[in-house]
Amino acid sequence: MNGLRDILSQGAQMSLVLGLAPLLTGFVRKVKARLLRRRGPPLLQPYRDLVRLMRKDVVLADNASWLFRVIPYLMFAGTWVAASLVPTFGNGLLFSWTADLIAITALLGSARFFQALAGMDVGTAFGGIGSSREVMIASLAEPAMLITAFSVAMIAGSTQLPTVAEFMGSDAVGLRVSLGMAFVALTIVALAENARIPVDNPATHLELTMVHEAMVLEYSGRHLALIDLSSQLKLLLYVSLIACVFLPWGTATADASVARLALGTLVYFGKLTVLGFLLAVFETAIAKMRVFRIPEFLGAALMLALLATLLRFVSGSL
Amino acid sequence: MTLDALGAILLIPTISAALLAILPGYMLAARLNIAAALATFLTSLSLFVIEPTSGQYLLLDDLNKVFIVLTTFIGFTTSVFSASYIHHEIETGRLTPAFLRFYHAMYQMLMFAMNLALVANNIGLMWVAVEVATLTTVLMVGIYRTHEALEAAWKYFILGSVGIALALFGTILVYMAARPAVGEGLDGMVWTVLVKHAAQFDPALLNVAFVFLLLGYGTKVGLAPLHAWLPDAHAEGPTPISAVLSGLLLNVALYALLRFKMMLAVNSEAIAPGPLMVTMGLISVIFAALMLYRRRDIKRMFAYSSIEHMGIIVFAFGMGGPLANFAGLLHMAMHSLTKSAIFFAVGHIAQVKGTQKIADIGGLTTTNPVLGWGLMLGVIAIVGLPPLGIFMSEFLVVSSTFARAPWLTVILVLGIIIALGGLFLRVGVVMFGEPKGKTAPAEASYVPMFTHLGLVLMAGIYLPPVLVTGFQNVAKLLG
Amino acid sequence: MSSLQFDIAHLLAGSLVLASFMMLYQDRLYALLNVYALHAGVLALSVAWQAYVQQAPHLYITALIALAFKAIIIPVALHRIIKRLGIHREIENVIGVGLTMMAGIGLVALSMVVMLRVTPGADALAREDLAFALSVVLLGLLIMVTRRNAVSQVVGFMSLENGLVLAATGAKGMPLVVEISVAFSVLIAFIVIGIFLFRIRERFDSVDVQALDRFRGERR
Amino acid sequence: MIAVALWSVAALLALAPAGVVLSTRPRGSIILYGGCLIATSTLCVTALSALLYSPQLAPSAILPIGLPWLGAHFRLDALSAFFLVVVNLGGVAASLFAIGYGQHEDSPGRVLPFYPAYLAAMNVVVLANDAFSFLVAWEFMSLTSWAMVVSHHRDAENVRAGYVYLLMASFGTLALLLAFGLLASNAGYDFDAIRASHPSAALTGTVVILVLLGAGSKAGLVPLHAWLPLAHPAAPSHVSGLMSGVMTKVAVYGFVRIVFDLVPEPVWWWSMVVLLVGGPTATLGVLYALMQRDIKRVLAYSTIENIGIIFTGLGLALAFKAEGLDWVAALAFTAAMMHVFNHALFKSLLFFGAGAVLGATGERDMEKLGGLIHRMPKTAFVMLVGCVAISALPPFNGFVSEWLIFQAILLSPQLPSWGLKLVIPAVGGLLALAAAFAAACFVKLFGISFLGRPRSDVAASAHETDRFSLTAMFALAAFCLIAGILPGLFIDALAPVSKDMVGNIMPHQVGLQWLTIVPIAESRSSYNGLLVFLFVALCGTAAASAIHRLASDRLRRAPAWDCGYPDANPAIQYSASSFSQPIRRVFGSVVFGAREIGEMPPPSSPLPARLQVELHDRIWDWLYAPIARAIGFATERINILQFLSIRRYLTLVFVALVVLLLVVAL
Repeated sequence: MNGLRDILSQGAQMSLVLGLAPLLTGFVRKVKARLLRRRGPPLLQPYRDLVRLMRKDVVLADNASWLFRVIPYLMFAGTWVAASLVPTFGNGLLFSWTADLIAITALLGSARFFQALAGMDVGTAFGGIGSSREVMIASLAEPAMLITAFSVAMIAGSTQLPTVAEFMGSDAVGLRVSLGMAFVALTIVALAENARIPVDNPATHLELTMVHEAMVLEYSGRHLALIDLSSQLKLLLYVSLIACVFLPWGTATADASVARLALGTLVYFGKLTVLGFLLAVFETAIAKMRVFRIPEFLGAALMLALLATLLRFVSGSL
Repeated sequence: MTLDALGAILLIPTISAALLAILPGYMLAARLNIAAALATFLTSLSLFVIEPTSGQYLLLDDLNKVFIVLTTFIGFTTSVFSASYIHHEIETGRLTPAFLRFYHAMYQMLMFAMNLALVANNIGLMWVAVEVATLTTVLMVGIYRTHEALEAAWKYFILGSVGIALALFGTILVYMAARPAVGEGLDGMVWTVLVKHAAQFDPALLNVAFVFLLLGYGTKVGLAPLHAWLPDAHAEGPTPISAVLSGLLLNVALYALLRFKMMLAVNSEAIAPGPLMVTMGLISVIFAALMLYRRRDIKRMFAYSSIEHMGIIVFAFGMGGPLANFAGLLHMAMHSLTKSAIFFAVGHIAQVKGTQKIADIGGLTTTNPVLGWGLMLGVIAIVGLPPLGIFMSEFLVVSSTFARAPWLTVILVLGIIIALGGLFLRVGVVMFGEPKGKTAPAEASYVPMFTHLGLVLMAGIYLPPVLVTGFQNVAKLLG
Repeated sequence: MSSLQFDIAHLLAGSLVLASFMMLYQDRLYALLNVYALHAGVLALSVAWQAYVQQAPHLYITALIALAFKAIIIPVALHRIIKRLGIHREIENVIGVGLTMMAGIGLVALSMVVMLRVTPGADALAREDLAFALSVVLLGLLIMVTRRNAVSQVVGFMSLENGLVLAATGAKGMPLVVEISVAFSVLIAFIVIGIFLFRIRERFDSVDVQALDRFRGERR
Repeated sequence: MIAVALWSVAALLALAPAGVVLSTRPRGSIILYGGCLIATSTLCVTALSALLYSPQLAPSAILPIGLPWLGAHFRLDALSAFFLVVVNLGGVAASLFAIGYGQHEDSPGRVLPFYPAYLAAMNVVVLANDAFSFLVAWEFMSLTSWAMVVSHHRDAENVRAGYVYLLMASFGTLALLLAFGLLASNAGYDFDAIRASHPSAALTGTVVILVLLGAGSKAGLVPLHAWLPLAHPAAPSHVSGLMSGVMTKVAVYGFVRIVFDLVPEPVWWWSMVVLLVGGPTATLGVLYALMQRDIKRVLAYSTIENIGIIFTGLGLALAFKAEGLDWVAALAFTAAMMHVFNHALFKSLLFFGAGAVLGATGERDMEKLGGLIHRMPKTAFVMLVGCVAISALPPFNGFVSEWLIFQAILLSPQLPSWGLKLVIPAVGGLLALAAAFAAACFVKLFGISFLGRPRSDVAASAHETDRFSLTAMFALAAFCLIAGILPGLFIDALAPVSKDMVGNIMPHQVGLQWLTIVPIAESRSSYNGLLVFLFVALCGTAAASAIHRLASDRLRRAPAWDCGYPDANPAIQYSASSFSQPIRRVFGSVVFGAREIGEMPPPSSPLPARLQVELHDRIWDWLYAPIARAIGFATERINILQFLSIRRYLTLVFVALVVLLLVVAL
């Protein structure tokens, strides 16, 4: 009985993230448009796009290999699993111990690995540009992410997100300078990883500025749909990650009552709204930077994260 | 003195020398040479079975037994090599039969002299033997009559004579030191008697004596800075003689030095010869190692490597202690075998390629695989790579001295690795890359070379107990 | 032995050192040869005296060899060679005579110091003799290394060897002395013949003038 | 048990001379490699059973060879058993691969005799139980591999590579020799005796430094790595695989055996040294790898990176062991050992793949490859697996070991010493960087050489490699996956090793629900490769089937879109060096002193625009070049002594005499 319940809640989690991801993107777009005094696309536009793409034929470049066709599914699956492992409405779900923070980072890493390969498969100049820039960004963003994970884990004494969330929720934490740094670092990483302004512009198709779009240039139809979906999942993942680590209040525990779970879900929606809004504001407020400014931006994140780990001893020894 | 094995190994060379001096026809002479050497070798082998009693003039003990056998053995193998070597020299007309008659006679004379030096129980006799050996080799080094050869011989001659003189002075001093203790007359020079009474000798005199002996015999050993004759003599003389020089004569001189070291080891007040030997050894190692890099003549290069190894050996004996001494003795034996094997290979290579210039030889492993890999194996052995014998001795030297004298040992190790770098730098050119020079197949006698290398390989893996016990006893005596 | 015998031996040995010094400041080849003849003569005398003192008749042979071979034959032969090969008559020193003399004195002092440390256990004559012999040897070497001229270098070597014989005879009852002196005479003969055969005019370094600046098998 | 091992080693040694004969026969190589295959698999099975069923037995044997009064001692304890498994797993794979690959070897006479001897040497190193046999085998290993490095000797580069290699190898051996000299000074050469002895702290400190020099130079720790990227690619590919995948592990074994086993309790500053070497090695190694365009050289440099990771793990183990936290030490040590195993797997795999490419195209230069995934699909597949595994991405094995090392790093706050408290997270940061770079590096390797369009005719006309090679590579790939999804088994198998070395073991893993691995406690951290793998597989297939059924599964082929102006010329594609250009821009100027010289002709002129990039190995410029210059200078100066006149030589003698007399007189 209990096992069934666990499986149910786990399944709920997976379908929840899958369902919410396009909505979040749509929401951010909408808010951005509003801030720019445009009406903007309807909230549900992303879903429509997805469905339309799904229906279309796939137009495959002549010398695209089998890998090119497999990669979208791999990316989607990896991202989806990663996203569903981050606590959203409830903690300590059945499989939440399958992978900890580091493993989640690595899962996203493998998704990116294949995406970069996909960019090079057809053998076009743009794919190459995209991939090489992507790995350059990743080679800084991923360590920053990991080190942030270190600092959080050293404070919370665990890399298990549920445990971290509980610890953060408890009042053992107090306000710590290293936590603040970790938060900033994580935000920067999130921006970079999701190809948001100022690192990359999801809306652009200006050849020389695009990174993420250049990689998926050759994709079409259902493949493109999956890739879009997985990037939306990624965005959701990061948002809910920040939510669960830095705003851990209100999440339910696994064995809580259904009502409690429902409440947790509502709280979660609330967090998403707030963070999504902030993201939109930030994106409209700031300008896209040149590709070779990005390393400095991310380097700052790296330094902050490292500082956070080191300062942890100072504050820890207080 | 009744004729026992000791007498025989002196007599056989003398007689055959006389025969060879009158015998025309070089083919026959070469065969006789081989036969005589073989006979000497077999007689020396008998020393392991029946030990003749040591008299006033000749003696046999653990120290020289092994070296007698080694010397006669290498004398034999070298004579085999020399047979095929001179055959080619005659064909190319570098030597005439007349010279060859002289050459063979001298070869046996040299054997006689070295055996005498090894078995002599009388330091005077030993000195005479070493002088005779020097003179004969001088004559053989100059045998090609080229400017370089004559010059090398002359250099060798002059430096050698000075060395001889110093050694003699040392010998006289030893006698003077011994006289109060053992009385006048012959006893004062009989080594066994000396070493028995060495404790009461006048230390100051002994010290001075050792200085002269070290320099005198050290000149023959080729320690830097007394080495000057050695490279040219090796490079310009006929290759069999280079083999004998490096393989045997250096050992004989070193052996003489060891005899006196034992004497000092007994006398407590005398200065320890260690520091002197260690210093000269290290100087030789570093010096020779650095000299290897700029060599252009392959024989001269290996001559310098001989200097380096003599340095290692002297260092080992200088440090003393059972392990180091054992290692020194082992290294002497291994170096003789290896270096002579190398010279066998080099001799044939120089004949095939018609030059000794490293720059003109290339890709040997392609053109003459057997010779090439033979020399390669020899070089691998000589730089002290396993599983060959020299690795064992170097292992023992370094590991047994490092804890006692860290910095000295570090210097030694540096020397070893610099030498390795130098040798492989040059040998790589000779062995690999596109073939250079003539690519005629070699009509060579590989047996001696590979016999030596086989022995060295065996020693690296398994040392026969008889050798071990003998060396260990000597190592104790050497203090 | 009586003090007189001792003094005479001492005197002879000392004069040998003196002769070495004389050789050290010669700058003409012929003069050098003559001094060397004198040197050998003194050696013969002292050896003979030792033979008489030690009642060792075989030493007389050594003395005889010294007299006949070294004091007469060799110098004459060298005179001939010099004439035959037309070798320069004057000797080029590497360093000035004055400096050479200073060095020589230093060497003598050194040998004295070295030898007098020896415990008087060995009898006085031996010690003195050895001290002188050592200084003669060192001076001989000094001559060899300070003269550029082949013949004078040979002469230096021969004087060095005289020192050895002096030491050998001074060592009372030393066996093989005669044999050794004979062997050495042979050696010297070799050298002299070598000079003649190889036409060595100027230096040891090269076996004839044309070969002076040949590369030694190594120059590129 | 040890008898079986020694007999198999003897068989290998016996194969060496046979190789000389076989090299002249047409199918000789097959026979020889087959023999090696049998011998190594016997060894592998023996060692495995020893490790799994009787680890505490540690049978030993003494042969009457080697040092006369000592004899050759051999011992098969858990550590040796584990490394035997690693060595011979590599050996089996390489031999199998070589049965196919070795047939198009142009000069078999230069490889066949040395190959079995090389395998034997590595086995003996691991088995040896006294200093002499250990060092003999150690140096013999270098020697035989050197012979194979120079096997293609007509290329001067290879000869030079061999020269540098042999020089560095002997340097390492001599360093170890000195270390053993110290250890033997009060115990003799037998390892058991050394274990029993109690040397002073200063002595052991020196020993550790010397061992770090000796084993480190063989393993390729920065700055002693210079030889590695030269030598490993020069050898035939299966040998390169062994050198990179296995021999470096033998070096690690040497370090572990001496530092963890022979010398008593560690001191914390040792670990400091090891960490400060290991971390930078990891990052620098992979940065260098990223800049290369020769496949095998990329792989060689990435070996340096992985060695850095392993040594970091060992450094952590030392630190925790020194501070008495042996349960964490067990974690770190096990992680390091797992990485040893994993790296042996995927590095061999990758080198074999490179060998297959080399055999098919004759090219090692990525700029001349491309599109191979169409012509060598199977090879491409296993290479992909290898690339993912070595980039430390789940669910493959590379990730597990790095994850464990990270877990150990996260426990550093428990250490009392402040130095370590602060250094270890920094090193963790370096490892994180290294992991990210590794991903970039292998995206480049696979993407440039296997994806895209062929950049040369040879690449266009390549063909799939032979059966044996494929079998070997697929087996290794399978191992990579298994080790990735069932790490618990391997952790438990390693328990006896860590018990012997650090005195404690990780918690028992097999039997936890869903085969999760839990290094310390469930609440702290856990990872389940199996579930991750299943989830990804399920979601992927589910999505695929759902979309194909519900939406559409139609597909059209068309020319590439490429923003509207596609270019038929393959040269338009990103090349290896252009791919790494952004990262070079970011790090290059600091690490390599990279300079980009571009010449842009004026718009009218027909000249092509050029861009050339200069990279410098700073360590080479700053460490090795000066030494070489110094030697050159010294030899130049001292060489005068060859040309003096006899009088001058006599002066030398004279001076020596006077000096010695003065010494005696005063």
